[in-house]
Amino acid sequence: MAGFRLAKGGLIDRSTTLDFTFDGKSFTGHPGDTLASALIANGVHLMGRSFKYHRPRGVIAAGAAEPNALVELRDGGRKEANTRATVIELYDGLKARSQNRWPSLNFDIGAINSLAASVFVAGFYYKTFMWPKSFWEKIYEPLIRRAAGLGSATHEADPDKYEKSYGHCDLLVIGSGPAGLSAALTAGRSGARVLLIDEGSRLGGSLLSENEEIGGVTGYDWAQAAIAELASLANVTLMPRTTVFGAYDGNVFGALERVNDHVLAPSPFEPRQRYWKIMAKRAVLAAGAEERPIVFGGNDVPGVMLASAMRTFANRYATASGKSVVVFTNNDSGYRTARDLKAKGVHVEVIVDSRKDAAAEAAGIPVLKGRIVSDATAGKIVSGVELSDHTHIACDTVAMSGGWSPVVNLLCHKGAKPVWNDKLQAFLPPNGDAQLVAAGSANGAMLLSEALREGAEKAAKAVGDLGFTAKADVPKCRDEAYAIQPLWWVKDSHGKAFVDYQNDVTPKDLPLAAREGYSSIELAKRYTTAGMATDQGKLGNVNAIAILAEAAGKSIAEIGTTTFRPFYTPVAFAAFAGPFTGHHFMPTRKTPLHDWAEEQGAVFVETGLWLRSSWFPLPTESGWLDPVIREVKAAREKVGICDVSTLGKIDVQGADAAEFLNRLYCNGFAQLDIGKARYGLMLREDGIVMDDGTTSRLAADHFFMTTTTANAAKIMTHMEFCHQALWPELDVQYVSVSEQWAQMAVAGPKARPTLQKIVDDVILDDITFPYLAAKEISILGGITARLFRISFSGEHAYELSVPADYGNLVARAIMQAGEEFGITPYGVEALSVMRVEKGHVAGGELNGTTTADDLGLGRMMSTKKDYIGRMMAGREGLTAKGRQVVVGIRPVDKADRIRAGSHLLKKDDKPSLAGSQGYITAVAYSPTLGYWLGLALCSNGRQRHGEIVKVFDGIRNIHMYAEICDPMHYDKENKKLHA
Amino acid sequence: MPDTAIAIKRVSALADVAVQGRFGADKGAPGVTFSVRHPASIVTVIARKDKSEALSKAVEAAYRFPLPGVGESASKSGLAFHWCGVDQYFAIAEGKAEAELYRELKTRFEGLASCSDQSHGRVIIRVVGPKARALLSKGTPIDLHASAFGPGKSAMTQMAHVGVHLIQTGEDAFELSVFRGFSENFWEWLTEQAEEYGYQVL
Amino acid sequence: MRYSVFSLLKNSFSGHKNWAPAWREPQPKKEYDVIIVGGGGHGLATAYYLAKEHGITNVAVLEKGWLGSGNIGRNTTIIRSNYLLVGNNPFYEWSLKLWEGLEQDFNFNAMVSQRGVLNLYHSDPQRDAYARRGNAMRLDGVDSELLDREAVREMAPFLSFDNARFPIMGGLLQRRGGTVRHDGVAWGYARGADLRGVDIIQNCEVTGIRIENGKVQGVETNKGYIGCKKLGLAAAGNTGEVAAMAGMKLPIESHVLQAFVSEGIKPYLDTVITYGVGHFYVSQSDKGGLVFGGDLDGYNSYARRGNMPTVEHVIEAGVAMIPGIARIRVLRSWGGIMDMSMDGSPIIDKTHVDGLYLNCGWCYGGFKATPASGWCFAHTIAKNEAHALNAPYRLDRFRRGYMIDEKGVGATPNLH
Amino acid sequence: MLIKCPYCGPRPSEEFTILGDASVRRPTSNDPATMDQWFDYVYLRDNPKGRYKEYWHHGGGCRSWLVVDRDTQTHEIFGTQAARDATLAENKKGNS
Ligand SMILES: Cc1cc2nc3c(=O)[nH]c(=O)nc-3n(C[C@H](O)[C@H](O)[C@H](O)COP(=O)(O)OP(=O)(O)OC[C@H]3O[C@@H](n4cnc5c(N)ncnc54)[C@H](O)[C@@H]3O)c2cc1C
Ligand SMILES: NC(=O)c1ccc[n+]([C@@H]2O[C@H](COP(=O)([O-])OP(=O)(O)OC[C@H]3O[C@@H](n4cnc5c(N)ncnc54)[C@H](O)[C@@H]3O)[C@@H](O)[C@H]2O)c1
Ligand SMILES: Cc1cc2nc3c(=O)[nH]c(=O)nc-3n(C[C@H](O)[C@H](O)[C@H](O)COP(=O)(O)O)c2cc1C
Ligand SMILES: [Zn+2]
Repeated sequence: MAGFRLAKGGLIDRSTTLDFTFDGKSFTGHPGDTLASALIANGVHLMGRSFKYHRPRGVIAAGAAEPNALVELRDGGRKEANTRATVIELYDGLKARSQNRWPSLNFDIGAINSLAASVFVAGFYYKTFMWPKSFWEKIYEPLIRRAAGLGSATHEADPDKYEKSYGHCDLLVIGSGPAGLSAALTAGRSGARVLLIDEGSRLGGSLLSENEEIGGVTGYDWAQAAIAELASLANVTLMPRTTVFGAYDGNVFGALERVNDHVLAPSPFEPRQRYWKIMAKRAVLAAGAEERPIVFGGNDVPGVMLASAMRTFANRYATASGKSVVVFTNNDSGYRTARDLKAKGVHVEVIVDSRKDAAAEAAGIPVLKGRIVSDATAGKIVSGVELSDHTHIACDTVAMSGGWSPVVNLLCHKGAKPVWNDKLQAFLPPNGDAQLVAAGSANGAMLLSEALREGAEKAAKAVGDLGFTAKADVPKCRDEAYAIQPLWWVKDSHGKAFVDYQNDVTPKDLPLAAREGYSSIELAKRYTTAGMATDQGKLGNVNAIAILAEAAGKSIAEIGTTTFRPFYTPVAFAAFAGPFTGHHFMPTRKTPLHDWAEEQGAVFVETGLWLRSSWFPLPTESGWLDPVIREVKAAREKVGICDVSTLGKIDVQGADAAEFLNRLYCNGFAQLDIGKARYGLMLREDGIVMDDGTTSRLAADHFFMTTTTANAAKIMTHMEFCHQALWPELDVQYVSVSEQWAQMAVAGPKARPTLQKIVDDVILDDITFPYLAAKEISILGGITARLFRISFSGEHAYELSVPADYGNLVARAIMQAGEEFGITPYGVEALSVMRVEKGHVAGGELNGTTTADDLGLGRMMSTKKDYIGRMMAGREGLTAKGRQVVVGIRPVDKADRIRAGSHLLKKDDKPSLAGSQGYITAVAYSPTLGYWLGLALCSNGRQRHGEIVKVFDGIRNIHMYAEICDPMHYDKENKKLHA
Repeated sequence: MPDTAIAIKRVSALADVAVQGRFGADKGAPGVTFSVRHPASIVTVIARKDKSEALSKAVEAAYRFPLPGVGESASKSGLAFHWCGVDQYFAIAEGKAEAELYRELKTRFEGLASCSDQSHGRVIIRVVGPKARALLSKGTPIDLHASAFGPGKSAMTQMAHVGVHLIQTGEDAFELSVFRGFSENFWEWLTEQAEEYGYQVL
Repeated sequence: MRYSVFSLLKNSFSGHKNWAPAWREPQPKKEYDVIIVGGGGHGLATAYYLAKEHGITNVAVLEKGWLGSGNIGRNTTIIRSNYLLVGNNPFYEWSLKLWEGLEQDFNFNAMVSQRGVLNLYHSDPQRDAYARRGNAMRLDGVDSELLDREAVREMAPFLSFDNARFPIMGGLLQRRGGTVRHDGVAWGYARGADLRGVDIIQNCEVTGIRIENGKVQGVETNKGYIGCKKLGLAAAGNTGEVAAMAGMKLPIESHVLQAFVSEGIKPYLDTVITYGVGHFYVSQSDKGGLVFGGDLDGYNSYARRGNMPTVEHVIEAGVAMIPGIARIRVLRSWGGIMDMSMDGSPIIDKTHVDGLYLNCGWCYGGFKATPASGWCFAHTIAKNEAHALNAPYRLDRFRRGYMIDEKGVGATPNLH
Repeated sequence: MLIKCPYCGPRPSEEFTILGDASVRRPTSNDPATMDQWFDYVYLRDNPKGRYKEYWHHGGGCRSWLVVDRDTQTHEIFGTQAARDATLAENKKGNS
């Protein structure tokens, strides 16, 4: 069917033709069309099916509020479900499919649900599907789930890019209709920084859709001139195709810019959408008002539309929604539609006005006053209307207007409730937000002159507050009167009427909810699902409130609205994620030895944000165990080198540096000699161990602290807190130098001769460089370095820090120097094996619930000074006998492999969590000892060395016996350390 | 003494990453140009307790400009002090080896400030061009409009989940410094965001 | 009237005009044996079990808003019993057992759906931690499975296995975990309690607690004074305020947690999945929306709404976990106020005031606890002593140093 | 939410982390008799609905700890102060 495209007028470009398909069928349209207008122009009215009853549905609205005409758009990774046909701009090659129907949109089996409509009332599922019990998950729920949802989404990744950006302005103007343009002009002319945002593809708001006159020209021309002037002002930024979706604390707004949704695919280098965080000093909400449907029988049949939508389709999109129109209204604005359509040559049969004393101008169109449409009669499309006095009028389209609701959403996102106004029969914005005010019909100013004036005045006031001088200069215009008498629900209709279209909520559902006790609007919403669909009740909520009010015997004001929440219109996940997807989800941090490690064939592992070398397989090795065994052996027997640059490093200076450390660590640091390192333990204020590390004294007032990799940032923040908030009187300065220093451990019997070859002018013997020596030296002929004789591996070992830009080169130099000794790079796996062999505690034991004593470090807790955590550490529960403490663990049968995460049970106990004696925190295959061994936290463990326990690893179904032992599995006398 | 043949020189973390050339949209002049400022000498200078005024005087005596105020930079003859926290500054020098700058400041301000060499710890990226501001606004919440920021400003902020020291050096010219370990990732983000404008790496 | 398909059919013939209200709207009596403050899940469940298990029916539940307007009505509906510590595991497992028979018990379909809860792990230490947790569960006969990468891929092939910043290495699965229709729980308990004689009084805000000689006398409300012999506080996020009326300062802070739902789509994912390296968990509701959430906003709050940084943070993690989710649209976000305790575990206990009982500290995991919490609290109130299941949830455990800290982050409520 | 850092100016909350109640004071004595004060300091919170002073850390900026005066019900912020200044002022009060 053709002939719905008006011959002239409208904001479409007839010189260009765009091809598109809907459900596989080809159509054409023009630039300036939306998918909805192009479909209507092609005579397609049936665009979707409803949620529950699969009712055939067409377009109701012309913009963001559309609940019915939702389609699946695009293909592959770009497929989107539930796109509103009314807002998607037509582009060449557009492919859309209808959804929630089977086998086809025209013939949808699901429509038989309608037959059971008398059972499928609000909340029926809460009362049924309970017997037999097992049927719910096996049969009922899967059925319900398949029926639920609308469009189907893809599991493929999206090929498009997304961006984020921050915006700043003095005045944010949301909406570019007469109120918004007037606001932007006023503020823009004052010199204030203005951001004018509108979700439409073009600026102008209702002026694009209406026949109005401003300042002697058409509203459209006035808008064009205003936009041109705004575009010429350097202090004004215009953002069409952008929706402000949320208002947040501090006058921060979230907005979504649809940079490339109006094309088939974004051009290379451009994002599809951009997510904006806008910090506005002031904001004016000029979001307009939304027309309401009237609830009567068949008010959902394709061909029944909002009067204003029909006007928009005619005036803006040059599309007649039908050939013969009945207007049904309770206010003046229905007349506008009738007149505009008539002027466009569309036949308007009659205006049915529920008001007896209506006084609006009908331009010769017959008016039936005080009459009511009870039903739209229809097959799949309207064939006529029946009035409540049984008069039948033939028509193919019904334009309805139930009055207007200001779009107050953003004003209510911070919790304020809108206020009912009897005269306008609408909820108006709440007062009280000085930084965000409404203007124009968003503020209930339904006349054009008021919109222009309010826009200018509110903007002038807002920028005036900020110190700009603005003049509210308001053009003259002609007003259309707006008067309304409420009519919510035509009770004597025969057919099904709908309050919430998408969720198929009928006006009978609301009184039922009230009768059953769900009489607060919030309970009724949840029980009936009114307002919970993708349109969030933009059209239906006020009708629902009014119907519920009547059923509950309360006023509309008493019932009030449900809570307005972000998002004004739904926002794609990808837009919030922006560029931080895939491997860019979080930043990757590389150590200064990364290139060297890569050369050595390292396999990297994610440790927090860092990439660390976990092991260095030779080409001949497969798996991880072989290289790790080889690396451990090399470090134990010859010499190994390991990248430990990820340790947190903090330079601590100042007259009170020693005192500061003394308060942070539970052990003493005041007496540490210059040139010496000490192992330190920090507690949290609640007495639990927070972190450990080695800290060295480089000068009386200068320390070099290290932290664990995992806690580096946390410790820095903790120190800042302790200094700034607790002890600002201390003269101490500290700064993270983690990234300044590349740090490597060189360990093994041949560590000393290896390093000796690269250091300048130091003899690395036990006299100048004894165990725990820590000195600033130079290496390789002048590179500043710090050398520490400390050991995590238990071997005679050093840690060497060099400035990071030299890291790779120094590592290579050490490799060269150690070549003759068989130097081998080792990774964090080998490091971990050696620390487990030596019983050194790490992440698995420092797990946020262990005390110093649990870790076997109780004697480090000084009794001579105050330090963080001292008092709380003394509580009964933290010092109780029977706490789980660190022990060693090894399998009884040395061929067995124990695994971390296994629990320990008394040898003859049956499994029970209460009977768990503890669990294994870390394991390693010890090439040194030739079996798997580990550390565990075990109740009363220090008294139980030698006891055989049952290892419970039910989740992997592995069970064995193991022996509790000293955590120090290897070289108990620390001979190798001091060798 | 070393008996090794490896030539020791500073290697930037972005040495293999910041490849010269023109990238992204290729119409018209590039919206921004990037360059890595390396080798740079950077020292964190933190005034000791109650010594900020004395420190400022000492800086002025030595370099003939006072310490910058909160959120500002001050410089002369290739040495700049940038505010980067309470009583805390990045001293950045051109043409002076890193160890040299560190020793100089440490000796000069003995008892007045604590100095830590950061020359290797941070990577400085220069961003210049008409789109520099728009580009940086994709990362920093700081208002970079001329009425709020401008040449001579210095701020600590966060971009793309990474801490950034941001200074403006000219009308359309900025410098960003980030921790070395993040620099490669940050570079990837920054250049990708510049694709729509077209960018040149110098 | 019992709910069933028969009663539904019968009523459909009479135009659904004859349904009895699910609960009455009574005026408060002068005095009750027990008053429960808070008509959320825990308060209503407490009243239900007081009546059902202990025969105490002269009970009122006072709710300052509408029924279920608190966290019961705004959570992400995840239930599970995959806890680690001795104090928690038996309690949550008991709760799961109660969920499993709940709907038949209170004759209301709350859509308990044991679709499984899958926690992903991304590193060896995380796998070990999950092994420890899974083993803790198995020790008490609770179901748990440790899946490797391939097994996870089989269950959820759409997760980000390629090009991920943090590779998915496997997951801990509890098949008996799942989701429950949140509102249905409140309504089911309310109806069940009402049928047994409990007065549920909405729009009744408790503004004061009257205590004489160390014993509770009653409460001041906006509907006047109401006397009681025993008073149970189950005010969740508002506990600080209510407890202060009895002169108590608690180891609790109120924080806002946001949650989200997407537009409805056809079945997209089956199980509840939680990300191991970002704050994101998701399930699909029976209506088709993806219901998801993440971490707290972090600042103390009594406003039931949050801010954008958390929205971004959660959704970045979401797309990182499920790349295909990109074009699905997020429909609505909201917030609830969490009673975050100092060790992340709840408090169900008597107090220093005779007849005053405390139920709080649920952090953001108290929905799954609803049945057991009500059951244990009812026991504690009725018998004036804790049941073995809630004995570890003593109020004095902080002072004495017996914290139950699953996350190991200590006395920092916003980190639990 | 915007926090006005006394040094960096208004910045969005994503640059900050929050620790919590800034009205509590760390006791100075290690005498066992002061255990109640310690317990109070570490564990008990007024948790008010309304105006509240709390610690925020400008970790994404100048790294200052701030005391933010904020309403927990409206999220309105009345003022911010550097924690070091707040503590020094408090110490002075205590000493005089
Ligand atoms: C976004 C979000 C997601 C969550 N997700 C999960 C999840 O997936 N799984 C899970 O297990 N848990 C989850 N939770 C936590 C869970 O919802 C809560 O822990 C639990 O609901 C709290 O118990 P409740 O139901 O009794 O609380 P509420 O429903 O909050 O009940 C407390 C009631 O007390 C009332 N009240 C307060 N003060 C007074 C007064 N003075 N007088 C009268 N009445 C008063 C309140 O109005 C409220 O209705 C989530 C919470 C939120 C907010
Ligand atoms: N009787 C009637 O027909 C009737 C009723 C009410 C209003 N009106 C007329 O409508 C006009 C109203 O002017 P106005 O300026 O107040 O509103 P408007 O409707 O002209 O403009 C509002 C604009 O705000 C945009 N918008 C809404 N929410 C947005 C968001 N969250 N983000 C971005 N953009 C958003 C819309 O796209 C629209 O362009 C007046 O001329 C008035 O007379 C007529
Ligand atoms: C599990 C769950 C699913 C929800 N699904 C929807 C939904 O499909 N549509 C909708 O509008 N809101 C949905 N909501 C959100 C509610 O509308 C509401 O925002 C939430 O319960 C908090 O209440 P409030 O916004 O009235 O404060 C859902 C909430 C929950 C907890
Ligand atoms: Zn700051």
